[in-house]
This record gives sequence, C-alpha cells and structure tokens, in this order.
Amino acid sequence: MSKLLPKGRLLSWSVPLIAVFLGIFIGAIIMLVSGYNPITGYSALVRGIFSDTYYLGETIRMMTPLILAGLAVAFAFRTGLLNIGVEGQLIVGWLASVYVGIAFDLPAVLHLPMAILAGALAGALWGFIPGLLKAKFQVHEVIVTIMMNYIALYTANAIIRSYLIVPGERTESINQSASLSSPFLQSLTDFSRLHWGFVVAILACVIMWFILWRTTKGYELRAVGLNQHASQYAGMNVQRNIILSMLISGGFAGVAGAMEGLGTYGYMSILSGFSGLGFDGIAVALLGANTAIGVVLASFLFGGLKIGALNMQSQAGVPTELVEIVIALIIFFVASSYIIRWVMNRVKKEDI
Amino acid sequence: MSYVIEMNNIRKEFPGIVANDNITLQLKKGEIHALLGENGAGKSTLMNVLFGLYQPERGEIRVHGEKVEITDPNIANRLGIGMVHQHFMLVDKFTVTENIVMGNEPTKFGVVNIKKAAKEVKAISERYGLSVDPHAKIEDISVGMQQRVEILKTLYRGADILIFDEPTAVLTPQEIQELIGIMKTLVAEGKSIILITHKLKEIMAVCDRCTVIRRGKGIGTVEVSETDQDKLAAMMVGREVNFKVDKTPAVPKETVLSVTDLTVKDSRGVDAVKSLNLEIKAGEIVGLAGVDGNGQSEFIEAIAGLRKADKGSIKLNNKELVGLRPRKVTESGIGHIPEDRHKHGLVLDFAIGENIVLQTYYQKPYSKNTVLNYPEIYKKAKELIEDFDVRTPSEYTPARALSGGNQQKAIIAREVDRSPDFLIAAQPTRGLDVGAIESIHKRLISERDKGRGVLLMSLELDEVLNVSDRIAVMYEGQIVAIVDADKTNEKELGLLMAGGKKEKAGEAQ
Amino acid sequence: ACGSGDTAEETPADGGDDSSEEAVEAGDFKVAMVTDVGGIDDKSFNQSAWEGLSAFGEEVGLEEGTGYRYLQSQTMDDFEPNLRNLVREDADLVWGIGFLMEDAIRTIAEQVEDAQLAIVDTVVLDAEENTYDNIANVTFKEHEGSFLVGVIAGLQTEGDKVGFIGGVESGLIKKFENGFKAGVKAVNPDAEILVQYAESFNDASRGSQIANTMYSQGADIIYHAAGGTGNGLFTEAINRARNGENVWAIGVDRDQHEEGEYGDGQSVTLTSMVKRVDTAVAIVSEQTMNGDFPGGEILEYGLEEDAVGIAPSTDNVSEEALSAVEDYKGQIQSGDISVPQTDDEYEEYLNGLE
Amino acid sequence: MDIMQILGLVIPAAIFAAAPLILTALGGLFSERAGVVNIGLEGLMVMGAFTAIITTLTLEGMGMGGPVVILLALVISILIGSLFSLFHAVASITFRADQIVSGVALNFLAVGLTVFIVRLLYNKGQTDYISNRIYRMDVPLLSDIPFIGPLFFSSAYMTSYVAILLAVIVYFVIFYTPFGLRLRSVGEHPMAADTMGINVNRMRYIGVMLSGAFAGLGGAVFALTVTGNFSGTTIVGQGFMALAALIFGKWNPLGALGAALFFGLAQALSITGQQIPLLSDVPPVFLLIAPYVLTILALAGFVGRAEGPKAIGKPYIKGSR
Ligand SMILES: Nc1ncnc2c1ncn2[C@@H]1O[C@H](COP(=O)(O)OP(=O)(O)OP(=O)(O)O)[C@@H](O)[C@H]1O
Ligand SMILES: Nc1ncnc2c1ncn2[C@@H]1O[C@H](COP(=O)(O)OP(=O)(O)OP(=O)(O)O)[C@@H](O)[C@H]1O
Ligand SMILES: [Mg+2]
Ligand SMILES: [Mg+2]
Repeated sequence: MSKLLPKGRLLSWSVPLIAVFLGIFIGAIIMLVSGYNPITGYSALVRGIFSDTYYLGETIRMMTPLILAGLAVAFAFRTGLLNIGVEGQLIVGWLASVYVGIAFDLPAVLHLPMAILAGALAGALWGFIPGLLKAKFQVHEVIVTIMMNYIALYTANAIIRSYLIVPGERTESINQSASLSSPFLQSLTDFSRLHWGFVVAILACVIMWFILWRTTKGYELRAVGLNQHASQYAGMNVQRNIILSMLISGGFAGVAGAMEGLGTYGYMSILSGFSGLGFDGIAVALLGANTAIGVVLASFLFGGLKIGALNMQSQAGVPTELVEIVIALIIFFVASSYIIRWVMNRVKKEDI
Repeated sequence: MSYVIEMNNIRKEFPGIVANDNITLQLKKGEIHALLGENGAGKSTLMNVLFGLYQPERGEIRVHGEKVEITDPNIANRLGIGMVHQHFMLVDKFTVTENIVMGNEPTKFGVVNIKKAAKEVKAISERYGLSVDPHAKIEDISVGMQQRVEILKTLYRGADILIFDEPTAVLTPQEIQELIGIMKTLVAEGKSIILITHKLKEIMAVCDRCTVIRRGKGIGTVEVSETDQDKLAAMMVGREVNFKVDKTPAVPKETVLSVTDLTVKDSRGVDAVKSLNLEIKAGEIVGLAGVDGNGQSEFIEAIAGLRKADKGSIKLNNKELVGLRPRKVTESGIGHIPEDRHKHGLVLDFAIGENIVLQTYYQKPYSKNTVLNYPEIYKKAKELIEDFDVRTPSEYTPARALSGGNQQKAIIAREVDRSPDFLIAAQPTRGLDVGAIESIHKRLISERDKGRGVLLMSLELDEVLNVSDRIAVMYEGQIVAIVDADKTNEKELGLLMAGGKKEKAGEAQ
Repeated sequence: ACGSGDTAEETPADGGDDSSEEAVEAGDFKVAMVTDVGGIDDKSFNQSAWEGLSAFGEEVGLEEGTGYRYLQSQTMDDFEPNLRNLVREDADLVWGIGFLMEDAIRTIAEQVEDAQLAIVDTVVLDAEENTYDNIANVTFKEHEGSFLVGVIAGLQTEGDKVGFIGGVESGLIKKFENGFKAGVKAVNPDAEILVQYAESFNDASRGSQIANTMYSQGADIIYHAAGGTGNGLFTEAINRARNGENVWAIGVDRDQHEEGEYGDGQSVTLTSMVKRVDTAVAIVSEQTMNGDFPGGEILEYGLEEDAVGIAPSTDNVSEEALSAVEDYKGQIQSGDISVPQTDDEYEEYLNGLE
Repeated sequence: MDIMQILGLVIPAAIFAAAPLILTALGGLFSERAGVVNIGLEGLMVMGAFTAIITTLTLEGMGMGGPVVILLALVISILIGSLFSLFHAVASITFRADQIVSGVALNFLAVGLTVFIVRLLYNKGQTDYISNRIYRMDVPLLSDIPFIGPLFFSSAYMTSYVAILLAVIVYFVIFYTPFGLRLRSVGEHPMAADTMGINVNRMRYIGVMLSGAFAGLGGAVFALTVTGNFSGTTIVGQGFMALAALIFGKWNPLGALGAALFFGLAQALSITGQQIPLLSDVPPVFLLIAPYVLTILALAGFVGRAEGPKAIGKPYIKGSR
C-alpha cells in the first residue's frame, strides 16, 4: 500500500495537468479550424504571460481578486453552501473600502488595514443575510445570493451617484494612506498595476487553510458541511455555523473587492454590469478543489490566460474569446477527471 | 438434482479486495436458503451479482439449469429473480403503488393508470397476506410496512426467486414474526427464497439449508435440521462464540438519572412521550423495551438534548438537563450511542481520528486556544482503535470506508472513552454479526461494572434480556412496567410491550 | 485633406520641440485604438471610432493590423494592459475610446512621457486640474446634437408628450438628456418630457418595458441614449407601429434607421442624433501623422465641425422640422442659443425661455 | 395614470418578461428532477439566443421571410440547445464530473464559443438586426372579453402563452406519465430506479437534454422578442434568474411558473413604477432593487424551505450507496 503512495500522488498531480493539456489542445484545434495558426496564437499567449515582467505583474495583479473570490466560494462550499453571491459581496466590499479610503485621513498603518477591514465587513454583512435566512428559514442560499448580487449592484451605483461622484463617473481617488499600490512594485514590473494586494491574497489563503484545517471552528464548519445531523448530535450549533460560514465567505469576497478598490483602481466606478469576478471565483474554487493551494494555482491559470489573451489578440489576432473556450474546456476536463483516471488505469493495466 | 439457481465459483473483486472468492451457492425449488457470514464477508456482494447489479469476474450462473448472463436488474427481473435489499430501495416521496409499479407502469392514454395499478397491488397484497395501503406515502409508513412494499415490488414483477438481504435487522419482533409467516406462505406458493441474516435463531426457525461464507470464501452448505446455532456460529467466525453474556449481578449505587413527568413531542407535533417517569442507578443497565414507535427514540433524544422537552425534568446527578443544549448535556456527563450511526453517529467523510473527537475537539488536549492539536487527536484515535479492536487500515481512514460493525465500534469507543456518568446505547448492535455483538455487549457490561448507569434501547428482546439488569417497558409514550431481567421472559415482555396489564407488571416488579 | 497613400507628403513638425511630435512618413505611421467592452461593432461610438480610424488608414495607405489596428477590452480591467501594449509597441498614436478609460490613460500618460495618447468623450486632468501634454482630449457637444433632435421631436409630437431613455445615469448621458429637453421646449414649450434611466446599457428587456410605459402614457416620440438597452425601444416602437399606432423612436450615436425597420422599408426611426466619433478620430490621427499632435488640448467637436447633428436619413422628418433644425443650428453656432448640459443649466435655460 | 392603465401596463409586461424565464426554468426542472444540477441554464440560453438569431439572419440572407423563418429558428434553437447540453450531460453523468463545475464550464463555453463564432461568421462581435421578429398580437376572441381581455389577451406575445401552456403540460408530464414517474424516481433514489429496471443514466441524459431544449427555446424567445440581435451581452443573468425561479417554485412546474410570473410582475412594477405619480418621488434605486428584495422577503416569509430532489448533485455509480 505504502509503495503505491508515490504513484498515487503522481496520478493526482498528472490529472489536472492532463486536463490543462487537453483544454489547450482542443483550443488549438479550434484555432486551426477557424483559420488561425495555433502555434502563433499560443506563443503570443505564453509571451503575454512570461515574456516580460510587465505581463507577470499584470498576471499576479489579476490573480489577486481571483484568489480571494475563489477562497470565498471554496470556504462556503466546505460548509455545504453554494455562494453565488460573491459578485455582490465583492461590490459592497469594494465600495466600503473605497469609502473608508476617501473619508479618513490617517497614518497608513491604521488607514490601510481599516480600509481592507471595511471591505471585509461589508462583504461579510452581504454574506450574513443569505446565511441567516438559510439558517433560520431554510431559504435556499442560491436564490438569495443571486438576488443580493443585483441589490448590491444597484445600491452601490446609487450610493456612488448620490454621494461620491466626481467627473469621470466614479468616486474620488482614495487617499494614499489607504492605497495598496506601490511605485516599487510598479517599477519592478515595468509599470504594471501590481500592488501589495497579492500579499493580502496569499495571507488570506493561509488564513483560510488555517481556519478550516487547524482551528476548532474550522472543524465545526467542515463537520456541518458534511453532516448536519451528526454535528448537531455532537453539540455543534448548526445554524450559527451556517451563518458564520457565509459571513467568512462574504468577508473574503469583500476583501477581493477591496483589492480592486485599494489596489488596482484606487477608486470605484459606477458599474454598468457585474464585474464577472464572482463567477470566475466559482470556477476558480471548483477548479482548485476548494483547497487554498488549489485556488492559488487555478487563479494563476485563469489570470495568466486572461492576461495572455490580450497579447494573443494584439499579436496573433486571435479573439480573446478563444481563451474563454479554453478555460471552459479545462474546467470540463478537470471536472471529468474520473474519465482521465479511468483511461490512465486502463493504459497502465495494458502495460503490465 | 435440479436447482432453480446455481451460482458456481463466483469471483468478484473490488479495488484492493476480493469480496467473493470462488463461492458456490445452489438454491432448490421451494426452499428457504440461508446465507450466513460476518459483516463484510461478501453476502450482499454475492446477491448483487445474482441480481445483476455487479458483474462477476469469474464463475457462472444458472437459472433453472440454463447458463445466463445477468448484466442488469432488468434481466434478473425477467428471469424471475427479485431482491429485497439490505438498504431499502424505495422513493420516500412516492406512494406505495408508485414504488411498486415504477418502471413497469400500466397506462391509459399514455398516463399512468394509478387506479388499475393500486387494484393490482391490493390483489397481490391480499393474496400473500401483505397488507399495505396502496396510496400511502413511503415516508409516512413504518419500516415493517416499507419492507412489505419491497416484497410486493418483487411479487408484482412475478418473481419466483426472492432474495432477502438482512430483512429482519430493521424489524420489531412482531414484524419479524409476520415476515416469517409471509416467507412461509411464499414458499408454499412454490417460490424459493435466499435469506441473509445474522440471527441464527431465525435461520433455525425458518430455513431449510444454510450456506456459510467467511472473508469472501465459501465455507460450506449445511442442512439446518442437522446443525445448531453454536455450530453455525463457529463455521461463520472460525472459532467458538459465546452467546450467553457473562456477567456478574449488578451492584446498583446512587441514582444517576431521574426523569420525572417528561413530555416530548415527535416531529409531527404529537406527544410521543407522555409524563414519563424513570430512575436509573449507577452500576446498572436498564433495558428499554418496546415496540418500535412507542416513543423510545424521542425519549432518548430528549435526554441527549437533541429534542426539546415540553414538560417535566431530567436530572443527571441532580443537575437539570432539560433546556440545555446538546453540548452542555454531553459535558454534564451523558454518553450517547445513537440509533442511526450514519445520520447522527459519524461524519462519514471525516477520518476515524476526527470522528473520535467529535464532541471533545474543543477541549484539551485536542485543541489549545481554538487551535487543533492533530498529533494528540490521532494518538488518541490509535489508542482507541487498538483498545476497541476497530478494524481499519489506519486512524486516517475515512469512516465511510469501514464496515458497519467497525463504525459502530468506533462510536462506542468514543462514547465510552469520555467516561460519562450515564451512557445511552440505542440499538447498538443493529445489523452486526455475532462476533461484533459479543464484543459490544462485553463493553456495555464493563462500563456498568465501572459504576456507570446504562440505558440500553433495543428492539431485540434477546439483547434486552441478556444484557440488562432491569427492563423498562415503554408503551405509548409511558413506562408501563419495570421488571428484573432475570425474573422475566420473552413472552411476558412481549405481552407488556403490546400494552398488556399493568397489574402483571406490578407483580413482576 | 490627407495625402494619398504612396506619395505621402512629408510635412516637418511646425514648431513642436518634442522629438516625437514629428511628422512621420505615412508608411511608418502607426495608430491604434483600444475599444471599450462593446467592441468595434457596438453600433455605437466604438464602431464609429474604428470606422474613422479605418477610413483614415485606408486613405493614407496604412496596412490594417500593423499601420492601424484596434484591441478589444473584455472588461474594465483590460483597458490599461491593452493601452500599454500598444504604447510599448511604439504606436505613434494610441486612442482610448470612451470616458471609462480616463484613469488608465492618465496612468500611462504619467509614466510614459513620450507617448502620444488620445481619449474620446472626456478630458483627462491631473491633480492641479491641468491637462497632460501627451494626451489629446476629444469631446463632443452631444447636447447640441440632442437639441436638434429635440426640436424635431417637439415639432412632430402629436400629443405634446415625448420621452427620453438613458442608459446608466452619468454626466455624459445627462448632456444628451438636457440638450434634448431644451430642444423640445424651444419649439414646444407645452410639451411634457418623460425621463427614465434603465441603469444598464445592455438590458433590452428593460428598455422595451420603459418605452412601453412611456408610449402608453401618451408619449409618441422617444429618444434614447442607452446603447443596447435602446434595442428595446425599437422593439417596442415596431410592435406598436405594426399595430397602426403612430409612434417614433430617435436613435443615437449613428444613423439608427436600420434598427427601426419593419415591413417594407418603413422605419420607426424618426431621426438619429449622430456623433461623428469617426470624423474626430480621423482628424486627430491625421494631425498627429502630420506632426501636429494636439497634446494637452481639449478638442470639443460640435455642430461647427459637423461632428454632431441629425442623421442623413430624413424620410420621416417633416419639412417644417428640417427647416427648423437648420434655423436652430444657425442660432447655436452663432451663439444665440447656449444649449444646457447639466440639470442646473437646463433650469436656467427654462427660466430664460419664460 | 389610473389603476386600470397601470395594470394594463404591468400585467402584460410581467407575462412577457416571464416567458423566457418560465421556459428556461422548466428546462432546469427536467434536469434537476432527474438528479442533475443545472447551473448551466444561463449558457444554454445563450446558445438558444445565438442560434435563433444566426438562423434567422441566414434564412433572411437566403431571401426567406415570414412566420416560417421564426418557426425554423425556434426549432433549430431547441435542437442546438439540447445538443449543446450534451456537454453537461456527458461530463456530469458519464464522466461523473461535479455537476456544479460542469455547469459553470458550460456557461463559460457558451459565451466564448458563440461570440467566437459570431466573429468568424461576421467578422464582428455582434450580429446585425433580424427583420423577422416575433411581434405582439391580439388573441382572437379572448381579447374582446371586457376587463380581462385588455389585461391578458390583447397585444400580447404568443410566446408567453406558449410558455404558460408548456408549464401546464410539463406539470402533467412530470406527475402523471410513466416518463415523469421514472424521471422523478431517478432524481430521488437512482439505485431504487435501477433495481426496477429503469436506466438511470439514460433518464438523466434525457432530463439534461430536455433542459437544453427548453432553455434553448427560452433564449431564442428572448432574442426574437426583445433584442433582435445577438451579442455577448444578450443574455446576462436571465439563466440565473430562471434557476432562482425553479428553486423558488420548489421544483414544481406550476411553482416555477408562479415564481417567474412573480419576478416578471415585480420587475414590471419597478420599471413602470417610476412613472406612476404616486411612486415617482421614491428614489429610483428603491424601485430598482424592489423585485429582488421582494423575492427575498417572499422566500423568508412564506415560501421557506425548498427541498430539492434527494439524489440531486450526485453521479450515479452502480452498486455504491
Ligand atoms: N462498492 C464497493 N466497492 C468496494 N468494495 C466493496 C463494495 N461493496 C463491497 N465491498 C467490499 O466487499 C466486501 C464484502 O461486502 P458485502 O457488502 O458483500 O458484505 P456483507 O457480507 O454483505 O456484509 P454485511 O453483513 O455487513 O452486510 C467488503 O469487505 C467490502 O470491502
Ligand atoms: N462504496 C464503497 N467503497 C468501499 N467499500 C464499501 C463501499 N460500500 C460498502 N463498502 C464496504 O462494504 C462492507 C460492508 O458494508 P455494509 O455497509 O454492508 O456493512 P454492514 O456491517 O452491513 O453495515 P450496515 O449496518 O450499514 O448494514 C464494508 O466493509 C464497507 O467497507
Ligand atoms: Mg450486506
Ligand atoms: Mg449489514
């Protein structure tokens, strides 16, 4: 049995790799069929991720909110909840952090954490409502979170328009003391928008991992996610854990918004639609098997492909939608890993 | 000699295990054939092969002498093979009739002809004495009734070879008697039956022959009339088994649990426990006997804090438990082996180790300042796995991968290890093989001897009689009698459980 | 006028001391634009901008893809990387289409001083409210164009009730609204004007419901500045027109005659307020090629440059209205009428009318 | 505006706005009743809208016109919708993928693929406008009924009635036919169904493909009635609203119908409300969010617990429990 372990490990690593390969491979076929040169296309894409510190910086910048949105989804998922409301939680987090960034004038050591915390709190509040309704009235969290997304979008726009608007259809820029952006990181990456947010995101990964796997609360949350009856039997407060889970999940989402508000943009615009980050977060979480490390890797894949796609468009003329197709295929193949394993086992058996 | 079923040299593998290794089983027409073996011996697997749910790696199946390939249940149905599964295959939200006709519905203008179907169901049920309400929903009827539906399903499809996988594990003694009657009617009608059960008494009572398997291997087939329980048990386990529980007389001390005037509602809002009174002393095992559905489960859940008490009090060492959350109840010193181990007892996807600390994870040494201490947790788990002989590859194995018996041992280990003043054991041996039962009974008695109070709820009268010191009989939400275990018998208990005279109970006390 | 492709004239820089502000041989000139999320076929300003850029490119003989090109943005997040990609590729002029790109352009302008950037629909200012020397700011007097379609609406409404549907409320869209209202009031002081914002630029369903409500209340002409949401206006108008109702829609940005077509060549599009982003893009691109990069300038294109106005399809517009349009055009150009842009200016304007 | 006029505005609009949601929710119902979660409804609608517009444009390009074009567009959308749903079916049934993951992948794929194809076909990111749309009309006879006629039957979209009728038919199919019984049994207890000789995976394939067919129709109806062209933003969120309607309606066809009508009504009220004198002073944002707040309140207040099919979300693996 123990002899088999390394092989098993190899298998579990190779499956996602094969999935990525298959997604890219079918993407190549699609390019070929539609008259693009896949080699040109992909090399432009890869160059658009790695060829320059600028691209790397942008990729990491892109990963930052993706990681946090992914953690939000993953965290709720661990407690058996599907949080489709990351989008809305992210919007209110963005707004709250920017508000604190504008409204206060404090030393950075205070101001920045306060602004991030404001984002987390706003997101947590937005997650609290579906959590509460789920716990108290058994209302399905999927509907409530979908509705909360729209409420967040329209409310945030109305607040910006009524109280925070400046020319350019956005809020004022935040005070420097609340900003995550860093001339140092920018100069390092040839003026990419890379900001300190990625440290926050990595920290959040550690926090998520720590909460879930190292604390008694995390133990409870996982138990509730897997078997509510047994958790209640064991003396855990199921309702409170459901609420807590949505609260924390929303908190992560709110911080994702804060990353946009305090890092990438430094303000918040009136949004004419959803940012899409929340939905990407679902894919990232599931692709990353709801683990912290998985979320980081999946975010890198997503972020890299998205940033690389820009270069693919500009240098090889391949529409950026191709990347969306490739991403969809990769998710498909990762999800279908059963079949990949099955084929691999088949092949192995024949070898013997 | 012609057999209706011949399974010759069947081999069935699962990843990493050979569940059936060269097993042969032959069924004669009109016989009730027992299939006996420990938990995990491969009985269900063998029957699933016969029913077409699994494909064997090797071996052949003959039906009425003809070689057949049973690749799915449809083919089994067509060959006249029906199976009543260990875990019921019923859709809770459907009616009895819908469950029976599903997949084979009579129609009228393309619509399911429920009227006609119900009529047919009624006709069959009357013919075999399986009375059911064709329009009742499965979730609303008793387990015994559900089993009848399972049997009707096979009969509706014209099965003449019936497989019963542990049908009696979930039944009350009354229901078991009824089932035995039904089986006898069925064979009288010319049907043949394969019966899986862990209860040797039942085999002796109804079966003609018995095939024994152990760890996936066939041990042999014997005529029931030429054997006895001890021999069967020995064949199955591979050693002598002691049925009579060894125990010294109880030495009861002060009262640990006293329940007064307790009233509890069931999930439908009806009073299930009505003004119940009961006292249990340290150092004794009180059996809670009763026909299923007389409020035993609600009573136990109320003690454990899982169900709200409407009225009355439950005192543990003179401390009120009513109104406390389950956590506080546990901390007060109550241990609880729950009735439904999958629903309440375990988080199946957690490792055994994590399950071992299900109630104590927040206490030292398993955690410190809300941070878990995994080394301590797994150390504890390893210790208990050894102490309680839980058969598992390791303490890191998910609970799901263990057999029912070993899951149960893990739960008992956890509850006993917390040294509760009072231990509730609800149906602790349901579905377990004799070896496992033996070890669990020993545990309960040793807990008693350590001075704990034990409440043993069981639908098995044998178990109640053998293990308890006193027996409280519950009927319609009340304790109608308390008798000394060594001064009563199955017959008297059966009477009391059916609502028999209280005077008689008084005498026994 | 632009020189023809192969024989591009070589006009030396006429004064700029910045080395980048030199005329480039046409064959070497590289100009590029970054679209908003809508893309170059949004039937709106992105498309218009690309048409202008393509026309310019073809005229001076640039090659598409190298000489002139565009990059599309999938989300707001892409503006900056797209713009930067182009700047890094040493494009001689990089356009950001749409006011949403303001911040991205500003960032790049601050970092890459020798870049030549241009933005449409907004003015990029620094902290001291000064423009940047390396950004050309192209804006339009949408209010003036909207005024003219307002005049048409005011004259042609039969029930003295007209409507305006905005996309997402913003300063820019307010210019459309107020210009339109002023135009209506100028010719028809009694007219009532219904205004509603959809809070979305791509919710056609909402657009049609708003239009439905407005028409049902008796408005017979509705003007929209709502992008894809405006699709719903045309849907609703066509539905009603087919039922024999006398209702009209006024398009925006380009000639939206096609959107309103139904039956045999009829169209519910009364007229459209066109905004010639193409003209502006071509003009500025050419200036830049010739070494006249208007960096730091605020270029406001209006009636005078024919950069805003009514669409060429005028089948549905009455003679009276057409001549009134000409009349008001003159008055606006001569400064007799100052068209309001904001709500406050509109209030003032109304007071002035009385 | 008097009350009659408001009703006359709001009710037809509600029914009209509900139609695509009803159709798509019914699609989701087939899939989820069979035990397959379908978060991919959004993507399936995208596919339907795309197909309807492309088909119409192509036929128009061939010089065709009239109702036959629309009919063809609808039929082809249904076909493509169900074909495309195979992506979800193969992944989640045969390949035992997590059903939520595969639904999410389907959404990504639908948007990416359709816009990509539009670019290939037309060299731009959105299509032209179609000229053959579905228009409103009066229902003969019924529209003459006083009071009710103008509210429900005059100048209405035929597709709305088709959607409502389909909801009733689906209700009947699900609860009264052998097919419905089998479909539900597969979603509740697949192993029980299997032992009764019902082919679980085949039923699930059928369920998912029906969801593709219905959601494809829903998307097509949306495109043909409302937008008249196709772009990446034609369908934004309608699929998720349909999913919400399905859950709100407790996986019951009539419930989903009611929920979709409720959304439609709330939506229509919030839009029309801004022009009702009584409400015109309310800040628009309150009216904008009203439908969503109302839904949440309704859920918390009256609807409460919604329990889906028992075996939903789990791939069926023979012999496991
Ligand atoms: N689906 C499965 N996958 C893998 N292994 C299995 C599966 N089902 C059964 N097994 C293995 O086959 C062996 C036999 O299991 P089976 O269910 O036939 O036992 P059993 O004799 O019916 O036990 P019990 O008395 O507890 O019902 C078990 O030890 C188990 O390890
Ligand atoms: N999906 C599965 N994968 C691996 N092993 C399995 C699986 N299902 C069942 N088994 C194995 O089958 C064996 C018998 O399981 P089973 O549940 O029949 O035990 P049991 O003692 O009869 O418990 P129960 O009280 O549930 O009847 C166990 O050893 C278990 O490990
Ligand atoms: Mg078994
Ligand atoms: Mg068993």
